[in-house]
Amino acid sequence: MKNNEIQQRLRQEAKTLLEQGQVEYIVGYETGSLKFTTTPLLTKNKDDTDRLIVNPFIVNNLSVYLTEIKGKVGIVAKGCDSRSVVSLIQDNKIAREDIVIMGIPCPGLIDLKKVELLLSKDRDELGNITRDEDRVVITIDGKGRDFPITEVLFDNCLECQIPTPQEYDILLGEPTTPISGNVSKRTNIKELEATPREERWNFWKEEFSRCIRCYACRNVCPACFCQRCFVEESEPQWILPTPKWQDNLIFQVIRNIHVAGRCTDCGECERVCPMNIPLRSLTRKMYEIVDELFQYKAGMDKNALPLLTAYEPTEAEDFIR
Amino acid sequence: MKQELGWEPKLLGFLCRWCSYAGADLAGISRKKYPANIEVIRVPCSGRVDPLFIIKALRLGFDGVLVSGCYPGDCHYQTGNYRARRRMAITKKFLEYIGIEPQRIQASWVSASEGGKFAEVVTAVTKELKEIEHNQLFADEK
Amino acid sequence: MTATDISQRKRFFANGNIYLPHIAVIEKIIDETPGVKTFHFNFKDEKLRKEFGFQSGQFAEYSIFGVGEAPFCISSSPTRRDHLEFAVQQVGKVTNALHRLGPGAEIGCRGPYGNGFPLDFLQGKNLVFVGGGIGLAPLRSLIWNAIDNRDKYENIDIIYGARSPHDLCFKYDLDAWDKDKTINIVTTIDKEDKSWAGRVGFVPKVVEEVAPSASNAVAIVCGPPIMIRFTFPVLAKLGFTPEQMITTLEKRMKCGIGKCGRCNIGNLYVCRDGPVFTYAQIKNFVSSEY
Amino acid sequence: MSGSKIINKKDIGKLLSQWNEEFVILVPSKEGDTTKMAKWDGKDTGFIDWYRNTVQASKTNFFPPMEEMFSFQKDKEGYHIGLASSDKHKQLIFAIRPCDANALAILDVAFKDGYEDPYYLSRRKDTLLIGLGCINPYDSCFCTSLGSSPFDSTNVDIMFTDIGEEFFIEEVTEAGKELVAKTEGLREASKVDEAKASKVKEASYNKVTRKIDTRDIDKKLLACFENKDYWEKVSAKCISCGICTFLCPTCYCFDINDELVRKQGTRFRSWDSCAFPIYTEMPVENPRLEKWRRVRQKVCHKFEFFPMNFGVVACTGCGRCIRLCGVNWDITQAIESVPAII
Repeated sequence: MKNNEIQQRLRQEAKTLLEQGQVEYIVGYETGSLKFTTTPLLTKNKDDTDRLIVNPFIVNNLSVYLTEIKGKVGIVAKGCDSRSVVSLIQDNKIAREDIVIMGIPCPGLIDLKKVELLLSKDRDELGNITRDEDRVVITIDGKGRDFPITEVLFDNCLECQIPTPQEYDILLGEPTTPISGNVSKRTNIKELEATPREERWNFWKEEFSRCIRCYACRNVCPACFCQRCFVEESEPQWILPTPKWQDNLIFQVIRNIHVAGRCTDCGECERVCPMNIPLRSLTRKMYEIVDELFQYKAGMDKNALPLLTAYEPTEAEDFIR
Repeated sequence: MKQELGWEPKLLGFLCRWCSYAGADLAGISRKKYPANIEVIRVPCSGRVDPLFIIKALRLGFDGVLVSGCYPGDCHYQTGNYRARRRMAITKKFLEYIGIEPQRIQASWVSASEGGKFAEVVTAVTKELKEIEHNQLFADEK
Repeated sequence: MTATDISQRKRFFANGNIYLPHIAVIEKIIDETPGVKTFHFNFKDEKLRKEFGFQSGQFAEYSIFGVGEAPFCISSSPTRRDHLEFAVQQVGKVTNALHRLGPGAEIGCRGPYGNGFPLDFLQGKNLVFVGGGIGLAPLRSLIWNAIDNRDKYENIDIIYGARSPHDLCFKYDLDAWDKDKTINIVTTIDKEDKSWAGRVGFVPKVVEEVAPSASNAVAIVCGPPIMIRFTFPVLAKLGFTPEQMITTLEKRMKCGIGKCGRCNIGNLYVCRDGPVFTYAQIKNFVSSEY
Repeated sequence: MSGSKIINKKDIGKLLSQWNEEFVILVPSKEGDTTKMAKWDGKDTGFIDWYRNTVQASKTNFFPPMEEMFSFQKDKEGYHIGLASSDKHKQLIFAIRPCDANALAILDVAFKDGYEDPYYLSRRKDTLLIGLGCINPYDSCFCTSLGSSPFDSTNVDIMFTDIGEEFFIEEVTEAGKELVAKTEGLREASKVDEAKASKVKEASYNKVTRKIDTRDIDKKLLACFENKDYWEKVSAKCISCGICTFLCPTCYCFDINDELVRKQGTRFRSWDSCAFPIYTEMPVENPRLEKWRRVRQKVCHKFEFFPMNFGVVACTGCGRCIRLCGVNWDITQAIESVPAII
């Protein structure tokens, strides 16, 4: 199904949900205020459903809003987002019956930063970006340039193994398959692992020297649902609010450990970072560790216990004396 | 970096009050010899240990952290040590990935009756820590 | 309220830098209630000790080095200059650290900040003080100030309440004012208590019962936000105009000088334009932001 | 216009080297995938090609994300306080955009008002601002709605205009005039150059298409202060992070914290944001616990409270908050949707 067909169906479904009182809110995407961008649409008004859109730029993981909205919600969810929703259900943050998931099989989203790098142009200097299956055509000054779609998709989309929502009430479109045979561009886990320990540490030290502690990574993350984050504790004060690299690094490392088994590799933290810190090189690594040690992927089964509360009597404990 | 002579690593132990803490006590009472490098914080359960405690200890300059709890199946709260085990497993791997020496993150099961084992663990961990550098991870106040 | 001339206070800056605290020494600590202590202190620097001036209602920023800084009003009266006082309720990081200190401990202190009570405006008027809990601290500075200049003011009424008899602060003051025949004082507690023979009831309710006259009067209100919010309508009912109601507000503060941003109510900064406000100044924002 | 000068773009390196003898020069610089005004390395002038505006506004140069306020130690005699020595030097920011220069003027007001802020002002002192007009504003820019323009030279000392192969140079302040007078390698601008420059300016003015109506905005905001429905709607998608405020060139809220490392104490100040619930949290209650109250504070501070106090809107239309927001929260949409006064 084409995006516009999916979009049409989404608008109808969302309108019906509101009209029939099955949900109080619809959370989806609408056209953003800048070229190509989309923006979350949170509404109670059925007329607003005509603004809902589906396109290759629907980046936000909307499940981040679920814990703050009171009432039943109809939410638009891509593969990774649906798993975040499930993860929230696993953690008893939301109830399954309060959520209507309108799932979108996701063929991967276009990373505007990659587009900008590829063409040495800013987003607002481009004419059009049109995806056609595994190609993308980008026009500048009326001239179109053709690239493999893998050049411009987000790293996490390139590595995504579960593009179709796992949990849904309505699936908009046919299930889709992972994109194959691609390497991520920015996430450099293998490379980092191959470097000596001290260099790895220095790499992160440098990266986190830039952090301004805006907490966008945390606030955009559906897995970071704590009422009060440890960074805001004052007694004891674990880390200073002052953005010293040490404290910035501790913040991010602990955030990663705290969301282990909840992180669905949606990539939002890295996308929103205004200082362009390669956060996915941390989150993805944790995702892999969790999978390797416990064969666990976040948000695959709403009835499963959360990773860090579950256990097997015998589990790898070679590191324990 | 060359270690200065007579350098002794500082180890912070988070010991479960139901087992390892008693084990440490027993080691003391029965005069088992083990290095005096460990400072101990008694915790209600190894499951109480947030990885944040570990990295905070490193931030404060401890050279290593030891989390010690009850053997699997023996947790006073049934599952605390299982949870600790999962958490320690991912923490250890993750901290190693970002560039912290694996020797700094240590875990053990020590029961209340294992004074001898506690002494052995502390001896072994201290030895391992001596083989790596003094913790300078967070020292750069740039 | 007219803004006070800041330039006059410049001489109290440490090294000309407004953010640098002076070192002060705690001389005496009084346990007011289980969670409240009053600290008597003096500056370490002899010269500053003599020169330091402030007005009732002003506050200072106190540092526990290594823990942080917090603002408290100067609860002693400028008419009694043997030492300075501030009262602290134990509620967070800095206040907990303060409560752990003993006499002789060194703290940092910078100030005074804020506008203070408008003494010129208050002169010749009937003063109605309405206080709750530790909210008596700034009022007591003004009360002692008025007592020490008794001929400048007409009637003095004090209505003071706390949750329980144990939570009444400055009991030594309450006793002294009770004995002072030129002052009317009513103390109340929120709920009945075996050890309490006096009046019972929330402060706003007691204000309504006592019904101080609004004629040539100014009401000065300080207490928990909820008490302030409920007292203003009562005073209005008694005929007090917004200009006749004064309060001193508390907000989260860091810098104390109107820069760091957080303590505003509308366009007014509690630290810089306050902490003393007339109700007229803040009524547009008061229901929503305070 | 008399006194205007011309320099060829390829001579910018020479020009900066010349100025470098007297000033520390800050230019648009890339730092690990982000950009800010940073010390010129003495060679690279590549920014002329890539620079539209920096991610971090030049407020960072005067009001950094964190700074040491003073240090303290304790000995037998008690506590001692030490001020970090500030290296006093003349500095020059090259190619600052008009919006960011205007923002500094706004920060000047805030940091000078009442008690002077010694940290900001000492950095700000002895700083020359060399403006570079925008020929390619972003689609998020809206400076023309705030009484400014891509070539607004109000708050710079010297203004540069890109006229193709060359820069057209205008002296604005006395200090700017002095500097131009002693600078070698500039040629007098001709009538043709002047015409070129005005054409460029007009064209860029028209490239700023995002508009807001700021007439009576303070009154409108005052009227809708208690309009919870409006604010809840406007704030719905905000995630309460600090991107917009931290990267805003005019936001100046800060936090103060102590650190004690091995008996060496330091008091730091660091950026803080009205978007954070903890910002106003008090032990008993929090006046801005709800998100809509925090968003309201942000909008009202810029468009109502700051103008009430200082007669100027605390927004220069640089568009960073729109460009960098993770959920595309757009202040221009918020301002445009403030209900009219009935």
